[in-house]
Amino acid sequence: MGLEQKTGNMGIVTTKLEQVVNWSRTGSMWPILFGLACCAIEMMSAQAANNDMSRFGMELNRASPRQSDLMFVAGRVSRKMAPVVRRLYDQMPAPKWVIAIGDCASCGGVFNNYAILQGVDEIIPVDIYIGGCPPRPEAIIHGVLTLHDKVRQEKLKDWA
Amino acid sequence: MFLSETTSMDPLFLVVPLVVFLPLLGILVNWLFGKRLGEKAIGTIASLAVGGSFVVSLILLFALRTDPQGFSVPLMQWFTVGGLDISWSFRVDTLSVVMMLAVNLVGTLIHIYAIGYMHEDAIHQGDPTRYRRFFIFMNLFIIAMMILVSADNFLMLFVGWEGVGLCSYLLIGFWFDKGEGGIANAQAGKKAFITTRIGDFGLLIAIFLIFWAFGSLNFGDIFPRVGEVAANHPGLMLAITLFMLMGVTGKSAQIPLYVWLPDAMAGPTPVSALIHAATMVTAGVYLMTRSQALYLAAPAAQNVVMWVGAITALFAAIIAVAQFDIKKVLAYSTISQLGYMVAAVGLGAETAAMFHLVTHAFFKALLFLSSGSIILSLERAMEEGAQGSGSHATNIDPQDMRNMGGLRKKMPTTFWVYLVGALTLSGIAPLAGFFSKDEIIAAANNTNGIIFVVLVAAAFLTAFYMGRQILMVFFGKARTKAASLAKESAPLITVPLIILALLSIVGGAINFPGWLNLEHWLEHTIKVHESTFQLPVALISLSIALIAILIAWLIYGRKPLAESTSKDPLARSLGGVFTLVNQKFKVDELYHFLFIGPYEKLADFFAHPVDQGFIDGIANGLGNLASETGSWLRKLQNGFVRSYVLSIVAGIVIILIYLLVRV
Amino acid sequence: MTLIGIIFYGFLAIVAIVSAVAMLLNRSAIYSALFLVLNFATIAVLYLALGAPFIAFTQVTVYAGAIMILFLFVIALLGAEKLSGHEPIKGQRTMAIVLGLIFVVELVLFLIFRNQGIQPMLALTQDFASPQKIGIAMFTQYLLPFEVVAFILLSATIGAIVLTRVEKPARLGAARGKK
Amino acid sequence: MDAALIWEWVIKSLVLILFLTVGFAYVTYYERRLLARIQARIGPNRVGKFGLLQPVSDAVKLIFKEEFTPAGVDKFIFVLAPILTVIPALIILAVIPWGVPIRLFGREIPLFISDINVGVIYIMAVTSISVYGITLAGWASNNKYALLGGLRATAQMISYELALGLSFVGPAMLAGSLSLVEIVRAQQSSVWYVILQPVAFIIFFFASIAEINRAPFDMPEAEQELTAGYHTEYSGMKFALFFMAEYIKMIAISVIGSTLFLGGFDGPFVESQPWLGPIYLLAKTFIWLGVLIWVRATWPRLRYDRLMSLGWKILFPVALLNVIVTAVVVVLVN
Amino acid sequence: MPTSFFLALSAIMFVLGILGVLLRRNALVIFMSLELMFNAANLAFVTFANQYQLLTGQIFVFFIMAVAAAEVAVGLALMVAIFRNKGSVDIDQLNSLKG
Amino acid sequence: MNEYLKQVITAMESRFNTSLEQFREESSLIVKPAFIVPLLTALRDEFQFDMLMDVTAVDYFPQETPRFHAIYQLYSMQHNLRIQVRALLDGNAPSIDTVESIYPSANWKEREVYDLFGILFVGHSDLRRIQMPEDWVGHPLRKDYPLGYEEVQFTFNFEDIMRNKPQAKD
Amino acid sequence: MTDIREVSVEELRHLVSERALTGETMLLNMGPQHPSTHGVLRLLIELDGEIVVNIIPDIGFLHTGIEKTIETKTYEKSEVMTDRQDYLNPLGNNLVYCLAVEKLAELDVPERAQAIRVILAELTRLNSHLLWLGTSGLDLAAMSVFLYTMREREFIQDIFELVSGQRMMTTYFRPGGLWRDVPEGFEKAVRNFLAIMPRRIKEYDDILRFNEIFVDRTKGIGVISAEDCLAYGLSGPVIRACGIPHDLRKKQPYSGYEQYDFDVAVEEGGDVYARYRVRLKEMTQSLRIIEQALNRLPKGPVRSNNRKYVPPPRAEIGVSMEALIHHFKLWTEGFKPPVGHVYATTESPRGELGCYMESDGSSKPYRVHMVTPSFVNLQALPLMGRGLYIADLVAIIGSIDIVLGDADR
Repeated sequence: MGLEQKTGNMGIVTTKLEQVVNWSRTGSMWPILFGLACCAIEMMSAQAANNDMSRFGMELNRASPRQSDLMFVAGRVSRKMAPVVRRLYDQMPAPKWVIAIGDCASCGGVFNNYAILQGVDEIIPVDIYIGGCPPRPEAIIHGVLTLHDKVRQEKLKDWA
Repeated sequence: MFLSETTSMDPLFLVVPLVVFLPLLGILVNWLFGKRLGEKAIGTIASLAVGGSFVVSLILLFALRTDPQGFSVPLMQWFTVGGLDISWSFRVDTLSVVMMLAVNLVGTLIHIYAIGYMHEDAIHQGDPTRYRRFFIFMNLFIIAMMILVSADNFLMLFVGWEGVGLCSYLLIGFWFDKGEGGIANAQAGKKAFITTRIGDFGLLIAIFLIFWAFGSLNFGDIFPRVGEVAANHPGLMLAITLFMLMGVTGKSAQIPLYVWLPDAMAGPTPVSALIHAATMVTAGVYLMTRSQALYLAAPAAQNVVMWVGAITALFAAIIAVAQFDIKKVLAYSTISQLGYMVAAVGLGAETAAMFHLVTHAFFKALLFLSSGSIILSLERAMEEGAQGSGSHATNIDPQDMRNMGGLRKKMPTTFWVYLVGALTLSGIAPLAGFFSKDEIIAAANNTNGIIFVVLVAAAFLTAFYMGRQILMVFFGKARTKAASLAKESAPLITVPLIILALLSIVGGAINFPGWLNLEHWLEHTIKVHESTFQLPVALISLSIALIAILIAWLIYGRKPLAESTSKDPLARSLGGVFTLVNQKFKVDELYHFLFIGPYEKLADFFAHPVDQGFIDGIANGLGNLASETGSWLRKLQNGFVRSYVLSIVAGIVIILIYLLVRV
Repeated sequence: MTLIGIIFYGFLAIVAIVSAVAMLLNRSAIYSALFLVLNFATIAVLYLALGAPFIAFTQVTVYAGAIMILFLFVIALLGAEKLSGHEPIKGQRTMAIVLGLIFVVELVLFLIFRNQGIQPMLALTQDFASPQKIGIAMFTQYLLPFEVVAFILLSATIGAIVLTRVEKPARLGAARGKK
Repeated sequence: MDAALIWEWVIKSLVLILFLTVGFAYVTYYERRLLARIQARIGPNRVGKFGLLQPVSDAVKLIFKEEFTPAGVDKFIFVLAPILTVIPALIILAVIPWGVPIRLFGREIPLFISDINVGVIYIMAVTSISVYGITLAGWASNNKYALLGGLRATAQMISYELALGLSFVGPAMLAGSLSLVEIVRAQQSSVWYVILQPVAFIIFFFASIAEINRAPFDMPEAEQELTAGYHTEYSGMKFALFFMAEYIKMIAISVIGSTLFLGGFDGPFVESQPWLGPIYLLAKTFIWLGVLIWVRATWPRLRYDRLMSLGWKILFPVALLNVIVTAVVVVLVN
Repeated sequence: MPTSFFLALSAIMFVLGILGVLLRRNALVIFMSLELMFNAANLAFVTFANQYQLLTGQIFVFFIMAVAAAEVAVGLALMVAIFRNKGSVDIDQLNSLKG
Repeated sequence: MNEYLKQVITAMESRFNTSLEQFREESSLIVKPAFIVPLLTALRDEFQFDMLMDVTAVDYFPQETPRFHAIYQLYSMQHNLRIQVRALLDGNAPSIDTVESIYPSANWKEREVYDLFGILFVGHSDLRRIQMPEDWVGHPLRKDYPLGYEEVQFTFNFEDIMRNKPQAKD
Repeated sequence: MTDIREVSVEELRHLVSERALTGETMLLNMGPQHPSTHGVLRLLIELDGEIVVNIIPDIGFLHTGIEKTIETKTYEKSEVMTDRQDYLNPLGNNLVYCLAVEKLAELDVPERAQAIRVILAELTRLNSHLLWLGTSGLDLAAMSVFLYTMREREFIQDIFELVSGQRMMTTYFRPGGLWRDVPEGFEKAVRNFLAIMPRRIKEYDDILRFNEIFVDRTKGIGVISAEDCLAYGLSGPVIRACGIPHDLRKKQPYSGYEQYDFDVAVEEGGDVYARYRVRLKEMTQSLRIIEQALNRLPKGPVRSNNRKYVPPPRAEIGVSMEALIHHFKLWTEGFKPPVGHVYATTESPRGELGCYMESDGSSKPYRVHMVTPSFVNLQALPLMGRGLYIADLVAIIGSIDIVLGDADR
């Protein structure tokens, strides 16, 4: 049952609410403290002094998935790790977003073999893919900003 | 003359409780923190505690110069039972301060000595952890002794009396797991304890009698009233003094209860010096001096005292001649000298007794400590030798004089101080012993010819056995390997010896005939007969001493013992007599036959038929009854806590009902 | 005492009794503990009303802040064990309830028949039970009990430490030796 | 008791709670900006002018986040715990004086909610019950990390409460009263107690950090060991309440510290210009908070056993000693 | 408001505490019931302190609290030790007192 | 070649009947699997080869028999020398004694070889898979195990692959 | 929260102590997603209260199948795989791979290429140590250090980008030399870095070494003895922290390390603090090596002239037919080294990094096996951590500086 049905068609009010909520979500997107491989290093770089993702209110890396909104899948996902990633994703409360950082997380990258998932989208839905092996911090920030754009488009009725 | 309850007391007197509390503080510090402090610190603290006591005694001395009649300083009420009102108060008068000074001075020096001595002794005996315990006991002894001498009533005195006995027991058995067969030391302690208890029993009866007669135990109440009480009950006074004498024979090792003292040498040497030569054993003399008033009222008792002392002096001196153990010689010498003092009290020359007590404390402590230094160096040498040769061939008795010889060169300091001590003891002018002993002999000369002869004979033997000892130990050549390896002791040990030697030399000054003043000093507390210096007597005793030394040299000096196993030259000439003397006239065996054997039989009778048969029967019957009842009641105990609680609640409910309907 | 006051205190009393009963009946030990905390809190408020602010806050600090937290700690440590409702002792329940009832009746009878001295509650001055007064009373009149309590606390502390100490193997060496 | 007095209380309480809730939000902002500065970063600056709307954004996001109650938790206690954590934090400041009394509408209005003669004990009581929330959260979560965090929190807070309480005793003895109003007044007439009671001040500083679980004493939520400690399983608003409690406690402890040791609202001209009082106290609080953040940026976390031994073997005995010495000095001086 | 009101409350709480001890088998809850009884007694003390205008009652409450704290410290330590041995806090399993 | 190494090799040759293989100044001792434990014990205790740097294997399927070589890389801290030991293992159920008791470091190394090659180490204390999930079938580094790659996406087969690719559901 | 499969105690009966079976001790699962396991390590920890009784590491969550994949690619193409193995030491991995190929094919490498290799390898070491310093500070909750070191890392990454166009996975070293010569400005950038770095290193040391809590948390923690180091085959800073001066750059020099003057960092104690000191000293030594190499940087070619193995310069292709043929052969078929097997080793920031390479004469390696220090060092973790507190465990994991990509491959 959607919120809209509860509130009825309030037109301008819901739109405003929608905007405010979406704005708040872009403004405080807390990532889960989770890195896999090479790309995790560049993810750290993106959060560190020179690039400083905290400007977007993103420095509160939560160690517990229960408190995070965003999952960076930074690096290759092996078949042994895949269930863990899925479980972490499941533990995150909605609304939640996933960014696949780097080629490996997006499509398997150079590792086309028995051990590596050919893209993390095999197990969890991905909102943004960032290319590069690994992508530069700037690219990661760009990915985040793109996600912000996407979030701003979300509609009240999609919230469930 | 006696206690004056005036309020114009010099405030300096108020420090007197410190003589007890400083050592107590030492004990507390060592007891609580000793484990962390290390040996040096423990010894220093203990010595400082006693030294502090000494300083306090000096302050009291100073205070007494202005108020010589003395005061009683009450500390607290102890207990009141019916008419008996005992307070815990300290008596500061000339007599007690003299004792305090002597005890604390000698005590301090011995404590310092013990820092070094016990370090080595503890290592030698293989249990360094007892180091701390030793000093705690020593301080405890000082406390007890201070209570004894500063007591203001007989009960407090008795507490101190028993306290020193306890410390003596503890310290004799200090190495309770060592000695012959692992129990000899413990046996010695037990012997000392039990023997003196017999004497204490007498003292206790004396105290009861005093209370009965005077209705008080305070010195201040008793002594002024001696005259009137003695007039009413002449026999009673005799009984009191004789029972008191019994206590004295125990504590001061007089015939017939002297037997414990030689065995008490099982304790570490500082203990022998402090307790069994200088201080505790003189408590009897002090007690009699303190109770002079009582003895003056019972001349017969005084006579007995005189004879006991004189015979002890001679008897012990004879035994000392035939001993080989260096400390045993000194022990018998101590008994003998104590005999002098007791005899002096019996002769009515209490000041002479006190004088000899003080000088004796100096030189006998000196002799014991020096012998300790010798024993230690022999032990050390034995250990070195054992390491060198890797065998136990060098395992000899380090106290046996036959195993020594030629130590003069090896241990020069010890030799010189020992010589001083020996000469003092022998009564060679102008050393301290000469004056004090001479005063006693002079008193005997004035009173009783036989006593005079006996005491002179004892003096002769004294000089002889001391000469024998010096010659056997220090002259000739080393008779064992250990003796040849012996080395001088550390300064921590020798410095107190030197100080004591100096005191032995100049100690006579405190009652130099016609010049000073111990007599005048004590006059404030006790009745004093003016003593006179009798030149002939002095000459006689001096020449006798010199002759004795000469004879000793003839026998032992010209041809020193060749081997440690060779026979004593005296034994060669005297044969069986020597052996008998060497075995102390078999007094111990006699006592065993007379008292201990029958006692054991009696005990056996009570143990088996009486206790096991009759008394146990009653007890077992009661037990069975209880167990029957219990096994029946047991059914209530189902083990569930909550059901017990239920019973309790039921009880409460019932009580409440009772309370409700009671009105 | 105004009507509001009576209602207020009546309400508090009911809360106290209900929470006590709830503590009694709850299966889960942790809930029991929480209800007991509630009970203590209401009692603390009653203390305030009775003119004992110092005792009231001490009640919160000591009972709620220390004692009950210890209970919670132990429950969390041991796991909240739920025991079966089975009663192993015969007649325990009946007897307990009967005795409890008699007890209540007795106490009520006491209040009714033997309450000669009991009067309405007194209004108290602000500094009847000020910390100063309590302190002075405690350190003069009741010094000995105070010392005794201090000693009891000390021995209890030592006892608790001794009881809970587990003999641990020497840390690194033993652990390594095992595997 | 007149109606105006009740209204006065209600209004003062509301103002205080409003201050705390808004203050808490901006303390988070303050912390993030200051931390970033210390770490050569910039900190949140995109949400609103200078990032000033960052707290609003966080709050709105958390409100609209899914409320998640994991399986296996004890539902009632799981919900109760965050509430129990926040309430003590909100009521603890009721006994703090914010300034000299002011005259308004013809009434003399004192700037505190209540001046009870056992104010310090009140603070102790409230801090001691604030541990419930954390313990219960750890227990109810049905998660080993949370349980460990909860147990750690309990042990830690009980241990440090002793030192904290003892550090109150020094100022109370100097002032001769347990009332905070009296303590501030006493400081006005002498000097600030940070000078007279430096030891108590230092003990208070450390014990209070431990009491509110801030770095370097943030054992119960030690990220590196216990992921998120006692609130591992919490999300959305319930988590926000824990977050809130932590920061409100930070404010509370800073205000209490400033009152006890830094003279409270005391400052130049405060007698003639009453409005300066609250401003002085706020300024002191602000500086105190800055120091707390600075400490977090600089110090590694203590190990758990070291934390306990610091509390029991150093702070507690030193605090006791301080109390004894203060008592002796007070007696001697009087 | 009569003082007997508080006394009645105290009495009821005391009886509830007794019932807790008698009925519950969980040692921890029994322990809590004991605390409840302590509190009932405390309440009576404070009431009487009010009644007679004497501080003695309050001071005794103080002492009771201290002793209760000591009792809890030892009791809970015992509980932990028992739990280590028996693996349970059921008081009825501790019946080795059975005669 | 190093004199000391020469000594070692001759000693081993005489005692364990090893043969020597040399390539690019590296020496490999080839040994029967039965001798591996005594050989390594001797190398460690008598010749100070105190570190086992690596245990690995090579699969010569299908060209050669025996199919597997188990390879041990040893290093001597004292002499700063390396030596390689190769044990030849039979094809179908390759197994060799564990050297865990000689070199504790062999524990994980052997687990890895077991995991990826399927060589059993007899007497190993904890022979579980280490790299692959526990329920994995097959031993990836064997030559007869496929690489398991997926086809690479290009424009022409993009649709095809996307259709077959598993897609996550929220 | 991330226990995938509930581990039954029965299953681990042979690994945990008796007390875990009775429930007296607690089994705690840490990872694979956990802030302090540095990636995807999973530890099963047996806890007695807060004290660690036993640790059972579980790795393989980043198993990438690199060795298998290499077997299907030519020698040149396989090198890409090695970068991504130890992703904090990509150039070091390249180096050991190239050394193995060069040994196998007996290729010679020009002087200039060797010097540049040394410079870049040491920069990689600094890069790796910087990240280690930051994250192990973070493990102890000293969060500021992390941000400072990440700031300095950017300088190094800029240099990598300058020479290869990539910030991390450069694949810059090639068999027989380098991909290409360094561009202009390389020397200036490195010198610039050399100028600021010593001060910064001192700064880190000041922040941590004079911090009571840091020293308290590290001294005497995670001690391992020298004997255990040998028995477990440990290497790198871990063994050097036990007082054993084992550094392959000195003992078995490669790439001309014997020409440079530097000290092997050694510390006594074998605890976390000693490892910290060793790495910090090593950073200073790396700066020394870089400076020397930069000062003597010879002119000349950066690739071997052996056309059988090394592609000719692009300019030559236009003028020489032979060059064109070589180029074509190399890029289509690859080179074919002789049959045989070699084992090459280097000193990576974590320890001995070896490469076992076997050729069957074809253009693809028959078998490549990387001997990786993280795998070896991680094995000693239970040894170091038993009997300590769980918080110490975090510090220990940080101090052995594992990279899971290196351990799992």
